[in-house]
Amino acid sequence: MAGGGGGGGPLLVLDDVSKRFGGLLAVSHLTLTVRRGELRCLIGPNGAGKSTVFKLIMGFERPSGGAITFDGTSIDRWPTWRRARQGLSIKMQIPGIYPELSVAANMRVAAQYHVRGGQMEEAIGRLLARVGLAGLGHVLTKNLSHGEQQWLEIGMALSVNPKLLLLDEPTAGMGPGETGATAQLIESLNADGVTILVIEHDMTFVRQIARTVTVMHLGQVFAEGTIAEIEAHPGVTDIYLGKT
Amino acid sequence: MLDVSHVTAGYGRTMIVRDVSLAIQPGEIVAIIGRNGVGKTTLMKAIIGLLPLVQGTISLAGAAITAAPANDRAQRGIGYVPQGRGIFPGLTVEENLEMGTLINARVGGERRHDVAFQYFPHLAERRRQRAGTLSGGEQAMLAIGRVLIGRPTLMLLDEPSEGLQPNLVQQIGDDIKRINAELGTTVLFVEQNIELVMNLSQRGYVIDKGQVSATLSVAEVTNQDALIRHLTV
Amino acid sequence: MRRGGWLLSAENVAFVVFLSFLLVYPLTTDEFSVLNTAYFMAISLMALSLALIWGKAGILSFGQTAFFGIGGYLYGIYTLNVLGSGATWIGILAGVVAGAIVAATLGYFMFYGGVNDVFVGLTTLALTLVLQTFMAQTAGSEWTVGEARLNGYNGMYVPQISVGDAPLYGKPLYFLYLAFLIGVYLLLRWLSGTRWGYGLLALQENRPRTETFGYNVRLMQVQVFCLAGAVAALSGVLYASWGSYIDPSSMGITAAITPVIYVAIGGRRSLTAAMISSMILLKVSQSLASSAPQYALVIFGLLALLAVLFVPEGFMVAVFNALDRWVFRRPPANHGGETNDATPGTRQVS
Amino acid sequence: MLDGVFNALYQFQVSFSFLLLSAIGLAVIFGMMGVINLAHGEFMMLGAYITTIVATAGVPVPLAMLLGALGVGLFGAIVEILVVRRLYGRLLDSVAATWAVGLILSQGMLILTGPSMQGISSPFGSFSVGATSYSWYRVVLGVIALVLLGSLYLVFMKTRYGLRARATIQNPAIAQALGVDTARMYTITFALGSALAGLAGGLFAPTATIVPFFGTNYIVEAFVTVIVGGANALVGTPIAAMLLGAVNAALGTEFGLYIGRVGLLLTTILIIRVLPDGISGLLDRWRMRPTGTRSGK
Repeated sequence: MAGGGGGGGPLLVLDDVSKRFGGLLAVSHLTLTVRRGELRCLIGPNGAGKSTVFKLIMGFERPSGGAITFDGTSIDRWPTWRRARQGLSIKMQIPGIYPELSVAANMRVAAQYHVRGGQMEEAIGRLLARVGLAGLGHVLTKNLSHGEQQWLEIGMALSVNPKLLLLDEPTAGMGPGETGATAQLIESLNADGVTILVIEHDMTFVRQIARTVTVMHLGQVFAEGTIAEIEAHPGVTDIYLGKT
Repeated sequence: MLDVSHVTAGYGRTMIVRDVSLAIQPGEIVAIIGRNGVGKTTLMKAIIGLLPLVQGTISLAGAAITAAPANDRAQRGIGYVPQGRGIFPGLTVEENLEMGTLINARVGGERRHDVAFQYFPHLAERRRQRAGTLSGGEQAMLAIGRVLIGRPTLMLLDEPSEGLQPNLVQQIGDDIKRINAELGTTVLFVEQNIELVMNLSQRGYVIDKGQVSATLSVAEVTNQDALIRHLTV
Repeated sequence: MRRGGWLLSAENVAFVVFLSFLLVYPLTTDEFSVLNTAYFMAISLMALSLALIWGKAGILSFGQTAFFGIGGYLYGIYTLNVLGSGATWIGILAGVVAGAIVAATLGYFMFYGGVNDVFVGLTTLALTLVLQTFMAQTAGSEWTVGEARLNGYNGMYVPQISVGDAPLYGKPLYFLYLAFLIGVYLLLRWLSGTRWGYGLLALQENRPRTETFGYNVRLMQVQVFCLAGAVAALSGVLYASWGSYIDPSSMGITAAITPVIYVAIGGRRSLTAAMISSMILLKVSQSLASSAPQYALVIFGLLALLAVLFVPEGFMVAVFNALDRWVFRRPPANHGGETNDATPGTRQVS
Repeated sequence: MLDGVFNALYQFQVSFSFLLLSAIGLAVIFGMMGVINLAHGEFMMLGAYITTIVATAGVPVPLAMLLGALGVGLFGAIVEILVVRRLYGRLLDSVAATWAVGLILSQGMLILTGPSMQGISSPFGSFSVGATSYSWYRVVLGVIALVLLGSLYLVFMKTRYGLRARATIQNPAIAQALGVDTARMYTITFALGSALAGLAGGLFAPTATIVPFFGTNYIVEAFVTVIVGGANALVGTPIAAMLLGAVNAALGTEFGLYIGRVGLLLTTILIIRVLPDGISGLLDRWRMRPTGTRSGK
């Protein structure tokens, strides 16, 4: 399906989901629907609960209440690996690459459940080219630059042919050039039909890529709409300035 | 007071802060502002010494501390209030305060919990309570009160407003101003909360993508429109 | 990924030289040395087992000696009770399966319980020591299983491996052991290159991340623990039948530490280094044993300490890497069996 | 009947004190640094040797035991500085390295002193309840275990070192940023844990034969107690020692020493299936349970 508007049916549904850590309610009765083909940004001030939402979707944390449905199936009781095989994929905030393995080995580790052995080399080459790392397969991953490591991780997350790709701060620590390239990459992935949910702080980046923006605040959805609507929303400015 | 010169620092091969220079005079209150994820917290960690520098130098009151470990910098007089407060949840309020006694230990002198209670009387009622059970506002007070015990010459505050209700933000700002005025403590703080920046700072630096992108005068740090340009979405 | 010449690495050359030597060796020496070397090969399977569990999967297990003992005892109990042709072969299988079952059970409790890292070491060491103390008190005549008398520290008699009714001796025994050693080695090297083997490398570095790529991490941990237990049990079977004897000291603390020491010195990430260095160190240890066995262990302890502190990849692997770089002109090959390159120091963060 | 009750209590008390004394040094180091000192048994052995040699030379036995603790504590500090410190963040390597240290110690002792040494006799004699004779010294050991636990509690709860140690456990970076020299804290803690191992060795010396493998008699107890107790030495370790002491005493009295040990292991394996972080992990979770007060971030 063509990228853009997000006219497909619901792919991921979080229904009244909460997560409590001790005395802290990190996610509070959150309801959120991601539709097939969407490219959506999740923004909000520090501590709004964005990364916790990703952890709940991926199964690193279990919700204290509420239900998560993915692709029409309730996945609440599934371990992480099963969610992954069902088409959920993540690029984490803290780099989730294997520094002691080569770039190609990293890709292979990621792709093994989704690419047949015979097509592995070809698939790895294609994916590395896609994320701008062509020809670097033999490099030891810890020797990549920071931006390259981020792209590698996007490539790894992509190699599983995800139905939904979760990107947690894909441009963190990148310079302006790298940020722009990353935005283009994400747009082209979405144009190819990958549904993407991305947490990002860099608003230039958000403006460039986002069709829909969800603003989180205090563990809840605070506002939702197009980037223009969000920028015009007086409350959103206020929460960023700490007024509410 | 504090001289940060051409500092580059980061994690592994990732340089989050690049070639940053700051100069803070004794008695000043200076803000570091910028959006999420631009390197403000990394800069604070580099100043207190929790992150080694790749390049650059730091000196405190004329003495080079570039290579000193964090505990040494604290003992030389820096009181660090980290992002998320960094209180010890399993220790009582009183024990948390006691942990501040090593700050400025080079100078020595009497270290009494009264200083903290003087500015945050609310803490006195909770002194035997586990710090982990305090509310967010109380934890913020505890984190500042804890460093006050050692009478730091320089306080580093990393987002003191984080997670606080607006009235508490106002309160904390006033408290910090009183501390600065009455104890003469120099204050360098990282903040995104515009109210607090306007309430507190005498001048400021803007950080963007790991670098100082602008310096702000008194007029600019109290001008809402100027700040909004640097801070908002 | 590079293709051409990937077989030509220091590690592979070392293996070929090692294998050639072992194939030729029996033709050049006396019966005693041949049997003695067969003994080394039996013990070296322990090193392979440890290189698999510790080097490939990042699980430090001190329980391999427990599985070693279980294999040896079970083999003995089976072959003493079931006589007739072919019994010893099924006995070998029985020992190996017993080791695998115990390892799988313990592994289930540990890994599905969420126990990892140091706690696995502690738990497996406790298993080893408890099994030893249990076997130590079986001297009484009530501790018999059918025809097999466990016999505490006096040791249990264990039948030798036989073909028909004739026990294997000399060169046939030697080549049988060689076949076991090389067979297991090749199996493990093959497994390291499969999807499963790559998964192990990945989970060793980052378990939660590896789960997000669809790997059932806990199950894989149980699987590799079970496989390593089976290899250790095979080692125990071959050891027991070689000497017609097993006693609880084979599960003692010294028995538990020596393979760890051998593998730490040689290099835990390389099956080849672990296997070859354990053969060499066993030989050295035996040469010293007649004069002063305790000196050998002190020296090995110091070597292991130096290795951990200063050459964490292991002495033999360090040599392999140096040879790869300077002789074979290729990047070191001990990262997932893939070639890789550590050269691009020129690129900078923008 | 009363005899039986007394016997059961006595056995429980003995099991408890041996478990606690064996484990406490290991637990202190593990709780603070996350490092498992696999030379723990050899440190106990070293304590037993120093105590025995010094006592044989004519020094009063209690003083000899303290000297043993002191000597092993110093040795521990050296090991921390030379070995353990270099392996922070490489947990498995630190385990392997301390094991190598243990091997060097036990084999070195074998070279230096030979396979065994004349021990010191158990002080205080014995007493009888009903037809059974009991050792006073083992009762005293129980008292010492409790006194030691109490002293440790005071050290960790009432001294500056203790406060800084607890803060370092909770958040080493913040503790350091508040002026605590965390590297020195680790050295002191490792030395303290080693001294406790040495003291335990000295205390056990009169009850056992003095051989280079002395420590292996106690490390199973030490390890299972630490596994079950978890990272909190002050709370987890004594509770684990009580629980395992009960199992050990019950099975040991009925079926003998070895079955008692097997029981310890099986109990441990069952407990880790439910409580991977041990008893202190459970207590922490309970302590941090939701209280209903909503704190800010």
